[in-house]
Amino acid sequence: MSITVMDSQLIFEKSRRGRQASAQVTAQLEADKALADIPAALRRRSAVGLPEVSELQVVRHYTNLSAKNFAIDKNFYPLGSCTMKYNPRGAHKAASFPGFLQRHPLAPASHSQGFLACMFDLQQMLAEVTGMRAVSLTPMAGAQGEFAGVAMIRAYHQSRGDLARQEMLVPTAAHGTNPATAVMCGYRVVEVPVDASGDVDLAELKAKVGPQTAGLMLTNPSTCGVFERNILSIAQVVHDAGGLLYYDGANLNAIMGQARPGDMGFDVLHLNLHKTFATPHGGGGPGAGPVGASARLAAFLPGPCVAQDKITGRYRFQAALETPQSIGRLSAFMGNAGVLVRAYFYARVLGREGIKRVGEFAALNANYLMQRLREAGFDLAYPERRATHEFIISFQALQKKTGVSAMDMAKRLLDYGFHAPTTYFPLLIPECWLIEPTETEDLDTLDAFVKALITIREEALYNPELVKTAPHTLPVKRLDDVLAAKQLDLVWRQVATV
Amino acid sequence: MSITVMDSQLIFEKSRRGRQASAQVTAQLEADKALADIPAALRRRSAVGLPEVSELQVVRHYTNLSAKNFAIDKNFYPLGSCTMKYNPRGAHKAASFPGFLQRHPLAPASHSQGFLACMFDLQQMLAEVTGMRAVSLTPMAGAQGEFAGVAMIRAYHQSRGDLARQEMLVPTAAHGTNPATAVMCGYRVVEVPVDASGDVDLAELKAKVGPQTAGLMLTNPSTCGVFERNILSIAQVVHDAGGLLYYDGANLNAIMGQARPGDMGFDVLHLNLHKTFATPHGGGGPGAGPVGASARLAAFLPGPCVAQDKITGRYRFQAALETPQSIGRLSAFMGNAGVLVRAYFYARVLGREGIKRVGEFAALNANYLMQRLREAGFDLAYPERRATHEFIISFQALQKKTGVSAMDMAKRLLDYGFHAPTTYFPLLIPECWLIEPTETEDLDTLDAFVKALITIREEALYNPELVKTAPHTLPVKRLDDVLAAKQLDLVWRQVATV
Amino acid sequence: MPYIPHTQEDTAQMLDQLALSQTQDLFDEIPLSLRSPSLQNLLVGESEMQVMRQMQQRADLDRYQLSFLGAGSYHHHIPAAVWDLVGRGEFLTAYTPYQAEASQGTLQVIYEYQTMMARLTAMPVANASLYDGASALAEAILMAVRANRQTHAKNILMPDSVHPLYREVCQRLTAAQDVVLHALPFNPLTGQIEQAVLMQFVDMDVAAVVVASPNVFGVIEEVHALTNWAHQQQALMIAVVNPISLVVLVPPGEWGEKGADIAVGEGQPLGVPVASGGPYFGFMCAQQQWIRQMPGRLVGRTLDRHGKPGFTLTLQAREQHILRSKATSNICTNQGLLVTAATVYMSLLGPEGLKQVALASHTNRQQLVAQLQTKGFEILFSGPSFHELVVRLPVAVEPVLDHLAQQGILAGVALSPWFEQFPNCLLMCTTEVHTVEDLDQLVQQLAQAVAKIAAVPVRAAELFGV
Amino acid sequence: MPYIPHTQEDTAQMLDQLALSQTQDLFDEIPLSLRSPSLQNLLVGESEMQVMRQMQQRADLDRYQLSFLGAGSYHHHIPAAVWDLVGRGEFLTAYTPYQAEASQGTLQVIYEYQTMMARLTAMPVANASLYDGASALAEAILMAVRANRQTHAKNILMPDSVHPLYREVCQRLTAAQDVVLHALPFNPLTGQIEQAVLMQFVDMDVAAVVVASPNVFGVIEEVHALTNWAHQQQALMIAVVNPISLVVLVPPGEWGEKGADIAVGEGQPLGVPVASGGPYFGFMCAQQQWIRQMPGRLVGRTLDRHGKPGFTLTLQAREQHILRSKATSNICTNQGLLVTAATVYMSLLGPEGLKQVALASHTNRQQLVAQLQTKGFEILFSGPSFHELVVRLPVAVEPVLDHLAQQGILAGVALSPWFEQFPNCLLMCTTEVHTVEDLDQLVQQLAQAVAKIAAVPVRAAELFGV
Ligand SMILES: Cc1ncc(COP(=O)(O)O)c(C=O)c1O
Ligand SMILES: Cc1ncc(COP(=O)(O)O)c(C=O)c1O
Repeated sequence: MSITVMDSQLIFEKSRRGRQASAQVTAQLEADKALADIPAALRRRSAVGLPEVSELQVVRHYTNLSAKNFAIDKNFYPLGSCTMKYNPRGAHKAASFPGFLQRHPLAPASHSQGFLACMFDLQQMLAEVTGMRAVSLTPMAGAQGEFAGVAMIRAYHQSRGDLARQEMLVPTAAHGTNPATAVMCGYRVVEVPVDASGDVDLAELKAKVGPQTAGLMLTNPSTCGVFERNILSIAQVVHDAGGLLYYDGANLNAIMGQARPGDMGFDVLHLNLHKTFATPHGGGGPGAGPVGASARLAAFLPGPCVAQDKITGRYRFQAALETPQSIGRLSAFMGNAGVLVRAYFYARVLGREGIKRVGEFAALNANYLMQRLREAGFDLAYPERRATHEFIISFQALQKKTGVSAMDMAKRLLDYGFHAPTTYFPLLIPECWLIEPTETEDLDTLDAFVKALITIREEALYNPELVKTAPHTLPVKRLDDVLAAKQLDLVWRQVATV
Repeated sequence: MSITVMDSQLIFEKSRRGRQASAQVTAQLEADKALADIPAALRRRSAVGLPEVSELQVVRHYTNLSAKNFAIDKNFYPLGSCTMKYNPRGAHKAASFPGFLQRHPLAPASHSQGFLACMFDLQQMLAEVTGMRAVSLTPMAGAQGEFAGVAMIRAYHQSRGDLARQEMLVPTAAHGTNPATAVMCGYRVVEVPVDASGDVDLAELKAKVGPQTAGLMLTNPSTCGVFERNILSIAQVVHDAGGLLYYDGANLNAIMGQARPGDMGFDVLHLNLHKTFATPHGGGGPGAGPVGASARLAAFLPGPCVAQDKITGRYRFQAALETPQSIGRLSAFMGNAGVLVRAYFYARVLGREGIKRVGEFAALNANYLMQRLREAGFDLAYPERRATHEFIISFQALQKKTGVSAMDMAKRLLDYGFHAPTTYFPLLIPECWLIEPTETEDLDTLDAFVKALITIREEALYNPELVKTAPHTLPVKRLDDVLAAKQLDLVWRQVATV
Repeated sequence: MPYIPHTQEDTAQMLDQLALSQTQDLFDEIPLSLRSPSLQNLLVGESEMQVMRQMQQRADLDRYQLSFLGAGSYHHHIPAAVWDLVGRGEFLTAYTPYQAEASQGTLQVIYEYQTMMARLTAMPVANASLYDGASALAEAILMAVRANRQTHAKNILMPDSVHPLYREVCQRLTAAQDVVLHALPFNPLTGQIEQAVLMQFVDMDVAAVVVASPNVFGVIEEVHALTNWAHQQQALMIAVVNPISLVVLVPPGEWGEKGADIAVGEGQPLGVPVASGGPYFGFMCAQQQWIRQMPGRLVGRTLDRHGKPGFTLTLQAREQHILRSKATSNICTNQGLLVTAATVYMSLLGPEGLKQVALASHTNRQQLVAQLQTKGFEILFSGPSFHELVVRLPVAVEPVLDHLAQQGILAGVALSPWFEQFPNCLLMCTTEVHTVEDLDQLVQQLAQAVAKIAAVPVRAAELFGV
Repeated sequence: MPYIPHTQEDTAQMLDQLALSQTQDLFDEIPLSLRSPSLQNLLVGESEMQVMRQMQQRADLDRYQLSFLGAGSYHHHIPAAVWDLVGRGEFLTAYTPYQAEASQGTLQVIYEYQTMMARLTAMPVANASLYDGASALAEAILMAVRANRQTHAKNILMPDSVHPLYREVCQRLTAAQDVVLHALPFNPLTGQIEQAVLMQFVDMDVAAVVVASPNVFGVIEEVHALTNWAHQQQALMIAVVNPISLVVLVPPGEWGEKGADIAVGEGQPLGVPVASGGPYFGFMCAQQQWIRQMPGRLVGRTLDRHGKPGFTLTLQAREQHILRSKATSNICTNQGLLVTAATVYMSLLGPEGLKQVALASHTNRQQLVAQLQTKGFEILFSGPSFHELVVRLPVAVEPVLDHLAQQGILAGVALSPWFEQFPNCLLMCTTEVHTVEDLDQLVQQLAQAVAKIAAVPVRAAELFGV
């Protein structure tokens, strides 16, 4: 890091009253004149307090800020459950074609055929990939996809007058969005434990399922990094009890092209396109969480969906009249359209064979990495299991011996230029890392990662302080999270000047 | 800097036989079949030896490499004579419109009106800004602009049968391209000294000028960072002797909108659009060096130039027949068109008032910075003169006292996040820096720069080793230039594998 | 193998390490019956070049010359620098900033964003984004229900003048939690909420009152009176606002005597292209006291081991990954990149630039209203308005829109699918991107189209059909 | 003040420091008569939004549907990643890497580029770029004249089959240094250099022989024989090559027994858009022994104080800023950014991707030739060719081109302005971007246009005029 003076300022601290990026000032109107038709009481009198900076200051500030991020474009980023694979620049460019960027969401069908054609094709492709009857693209992330799916389950039971089903089963290892979603949809959450080998405890499941069961939300492969081997039995148990099966598709990358949730008996699912379909995460979104449904749930899909007129070949949004059982709309327009366009590009470039290879090589990379780490003496959470696209290692033994925690190890890894795997998730494995290399990383990178881990373990054994106080080479040292929550500082408080 | 393993590899070292960025492979043809119509002896048999890497590897490699650069977008970059001002992103975007990017240089006029209109307007605008009769946009950088201008001077004398003029006068402080260009144009270079206050030595000039003089190449403001006060006398001396006056416009930023070379008596000039008109330098180009000519030289301008049909309003390239005296063509097509489009954008956004402000605020920033440094006790090369858009300080005294050279100071400045000013140029001031802040930098940045310089001077006085061994915070430490020239390694030598 | 770097030797070496003979063996824990689906309905993969060309051709189908569409998504000029910066790989391809030390770029951006939004709305705190304006409103309603300890009832007053698509989304997202949305009619002359109707709700336990201003017609509501009334009723006030309007209109934090409790809205106008409706972002600001009920991520400033300031996600104990079924919301991935765009946009525009955008948008509306009236068209709603307007045509809207679309002009949104009571009405929007010539062209073409349709009213749809 | 950050207070404070009352005083060393020109012919400045819209409209005027133009500038697919990377501010807004430690990004890119170009041409060294292909050839000629110690004469053999625009540039750039370019005719049947004519030059002191292969007609020359002949004559061989062709054609380093001495060419096909002719870049490779005569920048690998490898500009003693009037060239700013694009492009394509580009371009040519012949058109030149072809029409070329242009098809370049001896001839180019349908459409439209023009030969120009 250079000894720069202005390096850690906020954009507000670079502000100076009366400065502006003048090329961006598009008019020279007088407020009082222009707003004469608006009563004074409804007009703003207070200062707005936005920064007053030049265009160069903005460009320099945010360019320099960006340099403080790790990112796929710079670093190996094996964040478990997040599928940080390469985000094709071609997809970004295609989604940025002016025709797509400038299309207004309420544009008439006459000026929407290009966009709608892509969306129609994407619906079909995702249905084929997942083995579902129909797909709605509209949910804006995984969690909203879950909401749509669970709401569809609810709507289905209600449509049959089956109002007693008030419980949603969720495995203990599930991602937090699953129980949170079930509650948002009005369900009571009943947790199902996972057994020692990472599978759902079938006996427990049988004990908990019943006429009160609306359904089961399952991630498969699970967040334990293993494939749910009893899936067919599980499906049967739940279905026999009249419940429905929800598939959390966040981990689809592990099996994409190799096995399909629809074939496993799932009734409804969501996909995380910002994982499996390589759309960029953007430092926290946007995502896209399309939902797919089996034949019995297809009618309940959220809208709008795109239909093609068989005769003219023209595309249009389905009208509400055509989909009376739909759970309706989850966003003002049709969700994160630009993310969908990117996913469409990706799916088209991959095609049938490419889609199959995703799961194949995601699994190969994860299993190879797991095996290398096993051989290097790291503790696997499920040593007897295959890795899927990810796997878990635990630092519990190391922690007991040296006091160096999984978090310390993660922070130290940053010094080596690798992003840390997911830490402390799933919660049931103590001091764990969930490691997901993805299929787009090469062998040399995996080997370099193993080498770094071995080195850091040496450091933990012989110089634990070094690891406990890591990172040492980043723009900031270890940050105080407790202080952040205690002395809440969410908004910079300096009196606004304009 | 992180402890990354793959950080300093060449792209070749990441290569692996048989790997490819498959999405970029556009066909699956067999060479032997496809090339059957080409005799074997004319076909390539040897390996090509390009790197075999994945798309992610490429993106990551070049993203990480880019981070090792200083750039205007990240750093204050007061490189004298280089006018490192903000490069508007709007210009970049406008030049990247598909209509411009996809226009082929030999496209018919029917599909060129948009581009030609911009070029025509730019010709007019540059003529107005410089006070010249006409402008040709085609030279591809400053040096080629100089070539064009000097070739025009030669063509002019030749057209008059005035063949005795074989000498080009060049001040000692001139940029190296001036004498080099004169030689390329077939002239003998005669140097004219600069006096103690930075002006051309008028007596010496008078002594050297004569019937053998083809012309004088002058930069004004000169590379000494001062305005040539005797410019009108100089022009008269040269003109009286039958010579012509060439204006090196690399320093036009200092006076843009405030004074015009055409009004000073210059007969021909070039502009550096990649300086004065804010087009990006790209780590060493592309530039654009349009030439402007007074009435008597206009006929000699290089082609192609754009003309507008008065009746239809349509634009076209002038035909060779229309410009029989033109010195002809300097590039296959019309030079660095994309740079010209960017400059056009810039000129349009600035407009008349904006153009005037360029010189005004470039001078204000330079003079302010010079004054601050003067007050802080730094040695100015021309303390009694106004700065123009740049000025010179010398570290000779410091160097004598501490052994710390201007280069050491420059290297240490890098550690502070500022790019170094131009060092050791012009050669006539020992241990000098030529400092050009440009008009797009704000006061806080200038003040921070002064502060850094003061600190570094302290370091030089009290810890000279620290400065002599700088930089310390960049991806590499001080590099060995002598070794580079002695053990020439221009091409990575590892046997190609494919 | 697109985007997969493995050579055959790599694969062989890796399988070797695993003592496997083929990659298929990696899937031996999956029941055999499930393995290797045919995927026959997928096309064969194509190169970037091929797919890009096809998509370029498709995208070109959707281009037009002029658009006056608004209704929740607005055409503003986006400075070129915005997406050049936002598109940098460091912002684009980072995950949610869980590892704070390796994410200071994104985290500082969000902190700056939170500050900007708080200042723009004059509210004390802002979160790091929700999906879009509509879902942000739904989350605000759920938050208000949680926050309002004065009542256990889940009654929400939801004016009809709130964007109908927002109302639909709120209905969808809140119904399962037993929230009841009570409609509030608007005055058909002013386009504002009919305050007299509020009397009906004086005795109801109301958790929150929603007010959108400008509302779906572009009409500015009587925000002070409405806010004061809500607070008298012990109800929370939820403001739905257009961020661009806030540089000229009274911000939610200054509504009534105490200010709105929660302010939400669609962030799209702040540097995000209209792009078929997304990705956009929903913003949410609130009074300090409600912060622990806020959904979504929050970034806080803290110190590192050496006492240097830095940024980190904070108050995560509200979120699904910690609280699970007790979380304030299920939201996880949100709209980080769009927030980055908004932050850069607001920095570039600054207070003056943003004000000029608002003033020009508004002035163009005045201009358009005047021109339409000159041509004899009726403008609905007398309430003060911001940058949108409703015009009544003497003929059906659809054929007129079709006719104009054929000239490349997208003139507005037909109102009757949302408001049956307003047939023949068109919702139009002006912004700073429109020039005098654009308005002239629109009005002229509109008048011509109306004249044509009026002349052949019967078969109009066929004549100018889609 | 566009792009100027000063507030009024800033300006006042700065003037204060300078003890001046107004900025105009800063110019008091400039003679009064010269100060403050009116610049009345300049327009008033406009905002980014306004200028961008006008430029967008202008750019749209130049769009077309299909292009088969080549002749020195080629339509290839450029992977999206190329300009996303090259457009990063760190590459875009850096200067020439004078401060090596602060420019390792650019320097390593150039070192990698030099390596790639050396490998592609099979030559030992490459420089960091020249302006474009044409000026690179001119520089190569001047370099050969300096390098060839066997003769003081400045005679260069310059085939007529070299691109006529290149010949013009060479003439212009070398004439003042007394270089004489002697024309070498080509065989009108094969399109290749007429080797018999070489006999005429056996007794001349020839400094260098230029050979372009593929030449301007796309025809591949007999490079081995020509190179051996040149070397027998103690002349240097200057190869002018299309970089894409080098993955399938014998590279200059392997021409004849000793290889070419200097290889130059236009780098545009390697990731640079056609963009009205520039910025492109000229590349230059040479045998090791000529390196000190090379113009332009060179990057070398060296070590830092700690022994770590790094990169720096080297052999600067050849350049104008050191040697001044004795420099190898006046070139200073060159085409760094385009070289960056080429480096990224070559990395992305790799040997296989690049080979497929060449093969598809070539196969499309074969396809087009066959289709044109089927329609009865005559193809000129029997020599083996790469991705360009010359077809003779039964009618004048210009009205046919105009007619096709009206359909959005830019079919090729008329040959007669360059080669009077070939009236009615069209130079066409195919690359990997063309599909079977594109070729079909071209041939069909071409045949139709020719038929039309043939039917009304006289007033054709008026009928289909510009
Ligand atoms: C297993 C699992 N389910 C659901 C989600 C939620 O997806 P999103 O963040 O897109 O809402 C995630 C992602 O974090 C996940 O890993
Ligand atoms: C004074 C002066 N003249 C001429 C030049 C040459 O310009 P270019 O590098 O564009 O060839 C420069 C730039 O370095 C310069 O500073």
